[in-house]
Amino acid sequence: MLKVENINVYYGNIHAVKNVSFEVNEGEIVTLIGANGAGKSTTLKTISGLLHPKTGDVLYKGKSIKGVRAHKIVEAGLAHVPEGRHVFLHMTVEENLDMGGYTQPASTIGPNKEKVFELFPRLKERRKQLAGTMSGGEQQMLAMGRALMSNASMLMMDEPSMGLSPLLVQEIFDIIRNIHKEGMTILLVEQNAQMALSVADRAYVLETGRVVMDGTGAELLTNERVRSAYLGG
Amino acid sequence: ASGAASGAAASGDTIKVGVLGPLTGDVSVYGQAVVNGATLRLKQANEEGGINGKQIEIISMDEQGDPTQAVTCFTKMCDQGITALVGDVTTAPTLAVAAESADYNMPMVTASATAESVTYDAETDTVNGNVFRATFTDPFQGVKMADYACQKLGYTKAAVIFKKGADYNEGLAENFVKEFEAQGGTIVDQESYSDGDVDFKTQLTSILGKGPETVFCPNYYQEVGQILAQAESIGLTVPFLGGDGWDGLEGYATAEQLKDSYFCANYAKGASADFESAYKAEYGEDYPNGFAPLGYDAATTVLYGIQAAEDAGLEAGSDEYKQAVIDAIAGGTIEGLTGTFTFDEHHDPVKSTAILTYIDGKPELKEMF
Amino acid sequence: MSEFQTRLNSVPSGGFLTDRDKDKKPILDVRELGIDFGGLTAVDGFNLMIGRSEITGLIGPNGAGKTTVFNLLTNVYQPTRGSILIDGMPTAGKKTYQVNRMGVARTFQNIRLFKELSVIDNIKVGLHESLRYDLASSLLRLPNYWKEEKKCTERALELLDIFHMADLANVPAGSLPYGAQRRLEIMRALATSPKLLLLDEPAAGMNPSETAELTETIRRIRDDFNIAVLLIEHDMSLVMGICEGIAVLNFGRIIAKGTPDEIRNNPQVIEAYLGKKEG
Amino acid sequence: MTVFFSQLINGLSLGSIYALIALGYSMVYGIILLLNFAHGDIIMVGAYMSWFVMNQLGLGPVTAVCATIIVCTLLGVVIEKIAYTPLRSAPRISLLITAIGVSFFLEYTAELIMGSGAKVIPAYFAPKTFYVGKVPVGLTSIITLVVTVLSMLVLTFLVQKTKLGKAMRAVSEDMDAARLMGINVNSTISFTFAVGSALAGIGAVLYCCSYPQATPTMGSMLGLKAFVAAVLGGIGSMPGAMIGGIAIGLCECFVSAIGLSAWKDAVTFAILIIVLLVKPTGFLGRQVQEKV
Amino acid sequence: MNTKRKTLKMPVRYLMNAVLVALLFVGLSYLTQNVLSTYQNKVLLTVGINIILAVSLNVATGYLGQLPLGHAGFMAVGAYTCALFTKYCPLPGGISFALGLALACVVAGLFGVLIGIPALRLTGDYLAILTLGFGEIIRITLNNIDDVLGFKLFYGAKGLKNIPKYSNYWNVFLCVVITCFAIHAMMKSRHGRAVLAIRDNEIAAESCGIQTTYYKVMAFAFSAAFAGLAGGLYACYLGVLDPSTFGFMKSIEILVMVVLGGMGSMLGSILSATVLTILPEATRSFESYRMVVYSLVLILMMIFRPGGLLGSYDFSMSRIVEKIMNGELFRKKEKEGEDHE
Ligand SMILES: Nc1ncnc2c1ncn2[C@@H]1O[C@H](COP(=O)(O)OP(=O)(O)OP(=O)(O)O)[C@@H](O)[C@H]1O
Ligand SMILES: Nc1ncnc2c1ncn2[C@@H]1O[C@H](COP(=O)(O)OP(=O)(O)OP(=O)(O)O)[C@@H](O)[C@H]1O
Ligand SMILES: CC(C)C[C@H](N)C(=O)O
Ligand SMILES: [Mg+2]
Ligand SMILES: [Mg+2]
Repeated sequence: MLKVENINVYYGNIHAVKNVSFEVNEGEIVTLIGANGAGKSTTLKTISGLLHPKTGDVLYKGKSIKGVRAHKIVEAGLAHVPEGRHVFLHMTVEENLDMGGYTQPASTIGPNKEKVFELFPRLKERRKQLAGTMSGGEQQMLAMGRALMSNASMLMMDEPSMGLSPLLVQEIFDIIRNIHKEGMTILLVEQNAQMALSVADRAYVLETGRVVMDGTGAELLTNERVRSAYLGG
Repeated sequence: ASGAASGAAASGDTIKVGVLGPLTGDVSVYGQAVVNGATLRLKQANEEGGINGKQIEIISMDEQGDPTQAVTCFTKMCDQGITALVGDVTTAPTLAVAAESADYNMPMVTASATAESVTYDAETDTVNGNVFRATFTDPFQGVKMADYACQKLGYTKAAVIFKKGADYNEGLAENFVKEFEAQGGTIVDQESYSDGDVDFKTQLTSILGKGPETVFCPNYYQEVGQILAQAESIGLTVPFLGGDGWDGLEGYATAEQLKDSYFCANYAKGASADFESAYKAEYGEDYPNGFAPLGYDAATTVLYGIQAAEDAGLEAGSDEYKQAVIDAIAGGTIEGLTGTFTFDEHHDPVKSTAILTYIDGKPELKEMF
Repeated sequence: MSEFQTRLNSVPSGGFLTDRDKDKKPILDVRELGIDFGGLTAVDGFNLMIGRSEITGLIGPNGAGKTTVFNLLTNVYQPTRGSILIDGMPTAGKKTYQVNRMGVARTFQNIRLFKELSVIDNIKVGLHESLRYDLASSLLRLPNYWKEEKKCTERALELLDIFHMADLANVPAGSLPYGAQRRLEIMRALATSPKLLLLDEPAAGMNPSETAELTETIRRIRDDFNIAVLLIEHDMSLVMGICEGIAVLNFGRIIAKGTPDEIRNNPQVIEAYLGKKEG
Repeated sequence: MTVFFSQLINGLSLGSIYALIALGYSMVYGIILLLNFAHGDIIMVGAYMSWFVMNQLGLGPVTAVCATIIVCTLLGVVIEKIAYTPLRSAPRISLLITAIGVSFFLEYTAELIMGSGAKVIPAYFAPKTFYVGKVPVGLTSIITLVVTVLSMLVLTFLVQKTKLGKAMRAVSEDMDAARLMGINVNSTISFTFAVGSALAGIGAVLYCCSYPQATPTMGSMLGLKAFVAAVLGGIGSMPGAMIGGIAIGLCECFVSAIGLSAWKDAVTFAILIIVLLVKPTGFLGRQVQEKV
Repeated sequence: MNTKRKTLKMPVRYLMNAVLVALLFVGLSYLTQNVLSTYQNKVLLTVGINIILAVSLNVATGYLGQLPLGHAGFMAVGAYTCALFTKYCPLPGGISFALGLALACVVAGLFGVLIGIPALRLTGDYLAILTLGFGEIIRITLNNIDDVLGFKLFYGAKGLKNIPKYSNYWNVFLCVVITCFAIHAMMKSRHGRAVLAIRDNEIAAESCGIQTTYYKVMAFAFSAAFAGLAGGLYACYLGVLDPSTFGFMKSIEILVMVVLGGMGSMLGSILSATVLTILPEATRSFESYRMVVYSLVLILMMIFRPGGLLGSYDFSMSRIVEKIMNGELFRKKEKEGEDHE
């Protein structure tokens, strides 16, 4: 479904991502874990077209999407929940969701919205509140809900559990499992390696811009290096 | 450094004359007219074989109507060794240049700066020895028009609309009001506007409400055009009066708007066919407004002074030379397009005023007054 | 029973004063605090008392009002009701900077560093109030300018050393990795020499091992500077790890207070916040 | 009394011109938060266009109007593409300076080509004055007012209700997020500039109806007034721009009417300042308290 | 600061910069007296005045991060203050000029406070328009004040004349140095850090115990005061004043200098003020094309160097020397660096 072929990404002269390659197959949950500054977000931004790799290539459904502008990629059905939420602060919850469905025909927006409201009742309560005044966690929910509005066939999530209460973290991961069951392909970036690895089919470990390890979630969960470095013990 | 530099530069067999004015920027309409007029005159002098065989070298610069630049331009000219200056055009920079040129005792003749203070400093009651002007002063025109309005046109109720923050307009208005009242007339309303305004309906409406017999509008022709049109649109149809700033107004206002309007001018259109055709020949367009002939006369004045200094065989650029130029002008009689004139003790020209009116939209000389 | 013990009991839902601090004046004493945003009541009937050297946790579901409580304690928002005593002094009507000078420093949920300033300058800004020289002496570079600036630099470097960031002193704060930025924000807060330190989700975006490190740091801060710490956190490993007392907020009201163990097993809390299989 | 009402009319017609221009200004500001100093100069170009078509080519007013609006629209888009697009990620102030640069460029180029003398623009239609009681009401004033109100309504609808409008707001808030929603940021911005500049074109025409002269610098003061109007009404808000424009027009007129014309601008600014101090984001500007 | 690196002691740094300034002074004086023509000297003076304007505006723009569009207003206040004082002051030239300039600073500074207090309650473009408004009000007032007061003092558009022309190369240079040093000294102190902190994040700054309003107003007043100084020098350079000089366009002109130089870079402001003053003079021969070129330069500059000439880099002689001492490569060319540690 998605194939990343040794991409290199720079910020000016900072070499943030170095020869990273990995792939995500139809219907998989794949997770990237790694310390702060490892290059996880950069990788996702590159895939969704916000950044462009200097070298290397990105294939989505077999077609190269290297250099394709971000909005085209979304239309192609690849949605991205950015790190740090990036909800539209001056818009109401509902307007934010509408924006999520921007590429969709008006007819599908209504039903989708209802689905999202089922997943996040809090958003339903606050449908008229300005996103800017919502709590960190509420904004995170909104960001996820917004991405779910674009009937995407693949979803990339950058630290969705960040700043969420334990209960919600569990819920989020349940949600991830559910939408996955419904056939969504998912690329997940997480700090909460424990959770991430337990839902993931396969995982890659990033360190200072390089893929240093990969394997099934289960393998990595038991891997010594991973345990010490990312699972805190 | 200055004296030496200019002295050295000036010697040689050409006589350098500076021509300074705003060639770009808001007031460049006037600047270009003046500079073109002056340049034309100097070129003609050269064609006539120069002064005692010496050719005139014209050094013209653009000061964009900004005093600071005007002064730097002026000093640059001095460094290049000019013996006299035609300029500046608008009052603000002219004042700055005048203040500067005093240090050099550089003969300068402004074609168009009309503020009294350019040549004569009322504060200290001193005349700026080296500064002359070819045009009327604001007070002079204001008074003239007031007298004409009362004595010849028999108006007793007048209103005034003028641009605030521009000495020319203020100057004319002020003096018109004083004189008109002195003559026993009443000023029913004084309205003003500020630079960049395009809407005068409000002021005109107020004036309309006061029911004057005439409106004195001492502004420059482009604005006057707007004012007349808007006056008509709100039904203010009394005749307007103006100053030399009106020269060039035809084309900006219709015949009926101009009906029975009078203005005083240095130069009456058509007075010198030669000049007008020469200008067209040189610049490919009709002379834009009354400032072109004034520039021409300013140049004539400068040439007159230089001629005298040259005849005396002084060294160009030397202090005696400059003084000679100044003395000659101060005592001389200039045969100009705007009439034959001499200079009074304030270095202002003494010449009869042309009063013009409009016959179906075209300015016609009514009489000298 | 000490005077404060009695006061303590008089506080509706009690507070946290370990034996260490039983008979010392509490650093924070909040009574019936509340705020409304338009129709929404974000915080209500909030009572809390904290001893001089406690590490207290403030947890609760998203949108419960935790950050808002911080904003109230620092007068970023003006409370609609209730009173706050910092070290016995009321903060009513004070400006944020005055509250800080009373001894309350904080970090922010969404990091707020001076991105374009160097790391060390960020800390020096924190030291601002402790520097005793006026504009004149800095314009004329009078001796006490030099003296104070010297002191300031040394102090800043000390702090940096404690957090092993001395070598980053001159890099712009904005270009630091996420974890380092959070630590810097804590340092900056400490630089204002507070008596009470408020941390809003210090471990957010950190992975477990980084969190473990942070846990240690916080404990050390308490010991070295012996100040009280009130922290918001969703990472239970951190909260349960170091907090001596925990208050649980839900819909703006405190639903439970107690020791980590009490909280961990409080059905209400599990229901509203921790979830069944709490990790 | 008649005088009072006449002044009221004057104020309204002047104000509605400011308003119309302020609308375009606000539009552009709304999307990339750029104080587009070149906006007034686009009007200037439009005015010359009208002059050129009617006076030089001798074509009819209809052609002139169309030509003017089209030229302004294109100019606006071109400016955006050439001068502003490269600065997407640059600090706002650099963008501001670029805008100033563009403004200078247009003015001085116009001066170079057209000369600094004013060009008189032939009337688009025969001026007509109705009398309501004794109060004269110019046909142009009526047209201007109507057009302005209409544009305001249309724009408000566009921004608030349509998909494109939502896209605009999204872009102006967070471009990257907007991209992730599948919004084509560049074309959205270009479209906004097109609309804003088209308004400038209409503005140019209506302006020339009331003040039929074109000079290279006519745009700068106009742009400034529009800026003030937009801010007064709450920059970025369409109805705000409308209200702001009218308010300033009325204010100027009545200040002059009571004989303080010399202080007109000073008073206008003073009022603006007071309004801002009472309501820091203008009449209708939205004021969001920062979530800490 | 970094422990291992060799660094210079403060006194040494200051000595070094003092020497640098002295050298610069001697060099320039030699030029002015022996090489430069009167004209070029005049240009040099305007360069000096513009440097002060740019550097002072930079305080409000670059350091405080606001966008004031009324700088010319403060300049006007200073100019008229100094002009009137020196014109009517019986004291001998030198003294009355010094006093006049001091007064110009003070009065302009007061206006800075007066305008700053309300203005700084706003931010961004609202502040911009508000300062613009104040600037215009000042100008219009100068135009009409005489009519109101009923006596001749400011002479409005007629122009205030007979201002003693005290400004010369020496005192302008001195003022430039003083300005740059004062601003530098302020910025490199707790006060300066507070200002920068406010620019980067006001809420955080306040929660660090910084009285934000106070420091905002202070920076604003600082900026205004030195604009006043420049105004004073300008008045006594030209000898005549009229309000139209201090219009909105003047403010823009100064802003352009600051941004082109690089926000928050003092050296940047100095350089671009110099360049932007000399460039138009150098291109006089182009006549009418010259302004078109100027505007193009402006646009291209911003497109290809959005951060301005120097971005926020600031020259530091001692930093360079330290680089050498530590055997690090030596890149930055040096220029008028009088004002840096
Ligand atoms: N806008 C930027 N400009 C310069 N450098 C950047 C920028 N964004 C990220 N970087 C650098 O690129 C590297 C990778 O950053 P990235 O955000 O991808 O890491 P990450 O794995 O997402 O970390 P985190 O877990 O904190 O999100 C880091 O060293 C970071 O400093
Ligand atoms: N300025 C404001 N205007 C309106 N509502 C607000 C404002 N600030 C906060 N709220 C509301 O108050 C409630 C509490 O917000 P707060 O940020 O304190 O939650 P929180 O406990 O910090 O949640 P989280 O753990 O997700 O950060 C939320 O529902 C939020 O929407
Ligand atoms: C050319 C004219 C605009 C000059 C005007 N008479 C003045 O003195 O300013
Ligand atoms: Mg990341
Ligand atoms: Mg929070």
